[in-house]
Amino acid sequence: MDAALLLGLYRQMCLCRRFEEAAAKAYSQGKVQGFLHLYIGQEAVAVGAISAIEETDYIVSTYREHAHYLARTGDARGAMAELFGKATGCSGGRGGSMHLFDARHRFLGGWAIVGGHVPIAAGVAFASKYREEPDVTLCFFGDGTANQGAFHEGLAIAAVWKLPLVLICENNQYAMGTPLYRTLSVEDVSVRARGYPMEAEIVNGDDVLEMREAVRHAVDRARKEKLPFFLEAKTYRFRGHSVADPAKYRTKEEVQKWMERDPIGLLAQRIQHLGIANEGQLQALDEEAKAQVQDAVEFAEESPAPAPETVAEYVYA
Amino acid sequence: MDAALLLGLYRQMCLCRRFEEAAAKAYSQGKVQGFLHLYIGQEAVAVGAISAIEETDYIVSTYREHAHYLARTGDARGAMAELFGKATGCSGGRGGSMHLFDARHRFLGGWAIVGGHVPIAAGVAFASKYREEPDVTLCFFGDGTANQGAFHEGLAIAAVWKLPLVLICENNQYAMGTPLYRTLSVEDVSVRARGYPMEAEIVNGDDVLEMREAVRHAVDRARKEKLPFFLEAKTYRFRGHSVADPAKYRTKEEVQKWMERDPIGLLAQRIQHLGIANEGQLQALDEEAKAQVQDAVEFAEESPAPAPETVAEYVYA
Amino acid sequence: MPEPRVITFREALREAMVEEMERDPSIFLMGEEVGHYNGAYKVSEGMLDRFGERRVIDTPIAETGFAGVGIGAAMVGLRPIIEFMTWNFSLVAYDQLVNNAAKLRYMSNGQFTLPIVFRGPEGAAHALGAQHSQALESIYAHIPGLKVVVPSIPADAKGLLKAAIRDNNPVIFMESETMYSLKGEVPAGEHLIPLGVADLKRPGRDVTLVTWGKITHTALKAAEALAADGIEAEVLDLRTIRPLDEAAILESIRRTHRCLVVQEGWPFAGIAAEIITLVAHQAFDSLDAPPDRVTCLDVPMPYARNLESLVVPTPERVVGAVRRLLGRDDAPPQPVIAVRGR
Amino acid sequence: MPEPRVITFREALREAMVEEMERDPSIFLMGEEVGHYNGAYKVSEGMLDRFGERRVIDTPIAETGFAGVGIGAAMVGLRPIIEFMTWNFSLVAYDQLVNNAAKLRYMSNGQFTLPIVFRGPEGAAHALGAQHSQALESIYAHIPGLKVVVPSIPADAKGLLKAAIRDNNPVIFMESETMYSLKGEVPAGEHLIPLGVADLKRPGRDVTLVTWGKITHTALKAAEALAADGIEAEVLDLRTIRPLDEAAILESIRRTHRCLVVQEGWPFAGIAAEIITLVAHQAFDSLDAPPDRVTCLDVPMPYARNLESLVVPTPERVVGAVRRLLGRDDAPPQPVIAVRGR
Ligand SMILES: Cc1ncc(C[n+]2csc(CCOP(=O)(O)OP(=O)(O)O)c2C)c(N)n1
Ligand SMILES: Cc1ncc(C[n+]2csc(CCOP(=O)(O)OP(=O)(O)O)c2C)c(N)n1
Ligand SMILES: [Mg+2]
Ligand SMILES: [Mg+2]
Repeated sequence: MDAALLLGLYRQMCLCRRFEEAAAKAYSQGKVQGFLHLYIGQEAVAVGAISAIEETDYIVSTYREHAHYLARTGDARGAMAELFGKATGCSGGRGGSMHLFDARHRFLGGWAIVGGHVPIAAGVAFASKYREEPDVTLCFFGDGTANQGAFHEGLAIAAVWKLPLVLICENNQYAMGTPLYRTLSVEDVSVRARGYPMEAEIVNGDDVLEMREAVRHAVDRARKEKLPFFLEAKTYRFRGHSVADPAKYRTKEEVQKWMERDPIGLLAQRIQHLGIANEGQLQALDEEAKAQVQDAVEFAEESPAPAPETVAEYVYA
Repeated sequence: MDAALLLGLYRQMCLCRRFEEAAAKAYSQGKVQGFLHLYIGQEAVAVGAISAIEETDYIVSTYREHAHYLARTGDARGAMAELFGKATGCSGGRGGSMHLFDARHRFLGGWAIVGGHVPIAAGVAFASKYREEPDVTLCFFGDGTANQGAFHEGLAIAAVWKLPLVLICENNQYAMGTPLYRTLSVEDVSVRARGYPMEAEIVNGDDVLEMREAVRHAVDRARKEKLPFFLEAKTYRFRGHSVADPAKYRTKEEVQKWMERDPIGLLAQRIQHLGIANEGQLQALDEEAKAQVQDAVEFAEESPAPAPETVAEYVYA
Repeated sequence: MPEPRVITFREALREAMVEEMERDPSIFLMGEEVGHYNGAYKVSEGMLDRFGERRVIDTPIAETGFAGVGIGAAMVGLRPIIEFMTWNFSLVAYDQLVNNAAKLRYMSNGQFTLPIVFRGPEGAAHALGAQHSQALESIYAHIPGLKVVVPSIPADAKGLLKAAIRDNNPVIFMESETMYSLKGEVPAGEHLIPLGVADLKRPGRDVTLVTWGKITHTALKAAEALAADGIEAEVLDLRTIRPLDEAAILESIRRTHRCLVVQEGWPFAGIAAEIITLVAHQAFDSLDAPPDRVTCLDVPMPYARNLESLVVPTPERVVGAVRRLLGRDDAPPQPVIAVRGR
Repeated sequence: MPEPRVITFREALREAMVEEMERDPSIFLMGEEVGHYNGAYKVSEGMLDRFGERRVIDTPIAETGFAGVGIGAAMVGLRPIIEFMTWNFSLVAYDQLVNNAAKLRYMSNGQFTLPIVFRGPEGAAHALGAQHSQALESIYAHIPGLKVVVPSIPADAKGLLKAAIRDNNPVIFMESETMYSLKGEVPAGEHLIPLGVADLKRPGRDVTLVTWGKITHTALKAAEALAADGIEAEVLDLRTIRPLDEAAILESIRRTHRCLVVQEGWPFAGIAAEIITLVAHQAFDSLDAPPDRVTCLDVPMPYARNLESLVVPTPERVVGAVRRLLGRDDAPPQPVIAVRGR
């Protein structure tokens, strides 16, 4: 086991967790506004998946994308400033929490219409194939997305055109207040893949290493054979759908049960079990993450709002 | 074998065939306009399916719906007058070939946006379940429809809500000029049903009795267990996508091969083989159908066009 | 004579649905989170407990699917209320509304009526960004076969929603997140407001502010500020965009001789353009000044609050436009925001 | 100086695509039946043979899917031409164009440009019925972030399509089945017409007919008929709806003092309303008569030819409207078609 790798993953997951805790705090202070969808509890999915791909591979995500953005760019300042609606944000304060973009790092959003980004991800994969480039596209979406027409059309096209697209369904059991079973006729979202058909695999989304391995396999296949792959990551969001949601639709027991497999806790145990680091050293990494987030908050606080005279810029090129 | 039944089916298939031959002729004379999508070659699907259901069951179809309309209503006059754009048409001349409606006979269209009618059919089935009525809804669509978002959403909802809906995919091998294999990643459209999952069956759409049995089974199940069913009928359209299409994308041999299993010819052979009727008697039935169509054409010719002052009627109730 | 009580916009909408559903078992409510979650914005709170899962139905995230289900159910005699969590999400179902709902009756020669209401909030709330902040009445009012209703106060919300539910046509009913908690007097029990009738929310003689929905309150604030300055602005709340109460608009303009339309949506081919066209054509000679409009800036909605507040119409912008309309030499110049490609 | 030749509208469009694809390997054509079938209306005839399956791509019947694929491909530097078999079918992909294509650049703070053209025929052809006969520029031109082009002659079709393909924004490019065989002089080789520039198709002094696309020919026929009667109608072909050539419109109206907009689409909040609003606001004092419009009747399109011909604008209706505008006492009365709920 590569110690540096494990510690790096741990550090990243801490960054995601601390970032969102700080974002939630800033929201309660009115410094972050609009919708804020926290990823807390799902960190192993984004961090594990993105650790398995090349920097040149593309990422397309949803409105619950802070962790995907951080795992790809490490840029806590740009993300926090965006949440604060500042000119220094990764989308200049124009996008907000749901619309993080970083063209340079091939992080292609940040989309907030459920399923609408799946065909776009297929298009990015199409472009790689068109240009005979080796890049693979990762597309993240939720369990509730599997009933949306755009999801279907994206998969149908990826299947028939054999696009290098890895579809990662983050099955966190709920679409807003709706448990999966109420809107999906099957228990596993990956059953949907059978209709195209498309290779599919179910993975424990709370185990960052399992996630990493599964994505590595899927991406290799997509890269070499130019074939799409459907990964269903079983996970859970510890918080509400957005910070405005008290999540009363879940029992304490259920939440408790999942919190016991907190992906960060699981990784910490493994690291200590392997003797790679002790609690103190892990805490130090967490402190580092906290410091980086604190720095990001200060950066966001001190950054200027977008200049009013720019309000009509970037409507057209 | 019920002789009356077989002869009745034969008579109906002849009516559909002769109706469309007459429509094509009228089109060439400029009496029928717009798009005219012929069903010639597929008659066993509509006639077999609709012969298997109750008069109170609902039918929702596409722009290629003449035969479904005739099989349900027997009303050649109303259909032909509609194609002629006359006030006596089943849609008052406002709908045209693609939009035949007959509320009284529960024939609910006649829709021309690919896949758009699938959720509507699910809604009709929903209403039957809501009112605790025993009726089942039949929804006809083509092979090319299986990639459309509305198709997916209709199936997803029918599956999770357990709606009494029988989906009949008329796989005539082509979507316009495109052979199925070029746009579908699977050979059988019914594979799509696995993703929901939904009971599915492939049936020889050129055998009216096989079609009838399959639909009877599917409808019984839908009626009793309130469960959707996916039927894929393998068939072939002898003509182009519409009368404007020379269908150069198919080889003579291929068309020839399928014409040898002309559903009307197959049924005629079976009837004679069973000694139910001889060629002359079958010809008499065909003559009857021709006469009915001739009457319908004359009726359409003599009927008045819609009154100009009604142009703005029926926009709102 | 039902006696009025003060309740919220949200409660008024719920009351309308509950009363109608009590009256007619063929009415049901369907949408994302309308049942067990009691509504994303709590409009349908308590309705699942009251009517059960048969009539208050949580849907998958499949707008095309459940909009189509509503249309099919309405074809055979049910009276669906379809909730879009917000109208932004109706765009994935746009084809169902435009190609199916709006056209069925006409192309079936009147064999079918389609008694269906599509409702939910629209427009900007607070910092929801470009994909979640759209006022979309124009793209629906453009379509013959649809009716479009946009209430501004709780009493109208109840009376218009009850009328919409009883209407035998597809009705687009647009609300606003930011108004759900707005309180107002609302008659208990039977209270119906016919579709297509505008309401004079404030009389005035110097200029007519034609408006509707949430922005009515922006117009009213502006009218107040103008009054302090001796300018009497009339505020005409259309309430229904389609059918449009042309008579009420023309009657008012012929009295005030000045027309300013105040709307939230984008300007280009928006509702304001239709109203100005009506006025320019039918009341040309009674106009003392060119008709004008105050709208959202012609840009997608930015997230940053300081930018967002520049984009949405404000009382200040309305006041400035009125002063220009009245030729006040102290009027601020027309703000010029150059948008390339426009 | 390229010498002109007479080719069809269809050939002009093809020439534009072929020339641009020869010039730039990042351009590809994608849509239903564009390849092996050579195009539902043969616009792309021969292009598959010329460029192969890699660059001329037949799609499944999945408009949301391939519109989204185009957007994704454009995000990373390709320049897609997406063909909708007809614009009627774009309604199932409306969300992709409005919520994604139109907003990406703004909400990413300009990090992405989206060089993509969506093209295909729109409007009524002959007896295609309610779902297949829609002129839809209004619902696209309403959206900031999109450009909308609607050419009327082969030369403009080539020059504008080449410009649209080179434009770095999402461009909605609308053609017409009924014009594909229209012949006209078209410069060979390099021929570019900038987006946003109107073209005076016929000069006149008595009234300005503002129009675009296929209906330009209706306006020209009307102008001819009027000329026989001593009325000189100017025909201004906008060519591009967004960006709108406001200067050209105002310049003409200030000369003729009379404005009639002639469009195919529905009236309510249509493009004509936007143009009349512009004129009423910017040229109010130079108007000698209320601005008016001739449009489709405000109904879904009926199938029967006798009804269809009543719905679409005709030279006769344009002539009548002009005569009313000029106050000719022998002018026919404004036709009143009452549409309930409108
Ligand atoms: C087309 C559309 N419909 C509805 C919404 C509102 N909405 C936003 S997130 C969401 C739930 C999505 O659930 P899921 O796909 O499981 O993702 P998760 O939020 O659990 O990560 C809904 C209904 C939307 N944004 N887009
Ligand atoms: C959404 C949409 N896209 C495209 C079209 C144009 N179109 C009409 S029929 C057709 C082919 C449909 O093929 P299939 O589903 O196999 O039915 P078939 O015509 O073979 O009966 C197409 C592309 C349409 N009507 N609607
Ligand atoms: Mg989820
Ligand atoms: Mg087919």
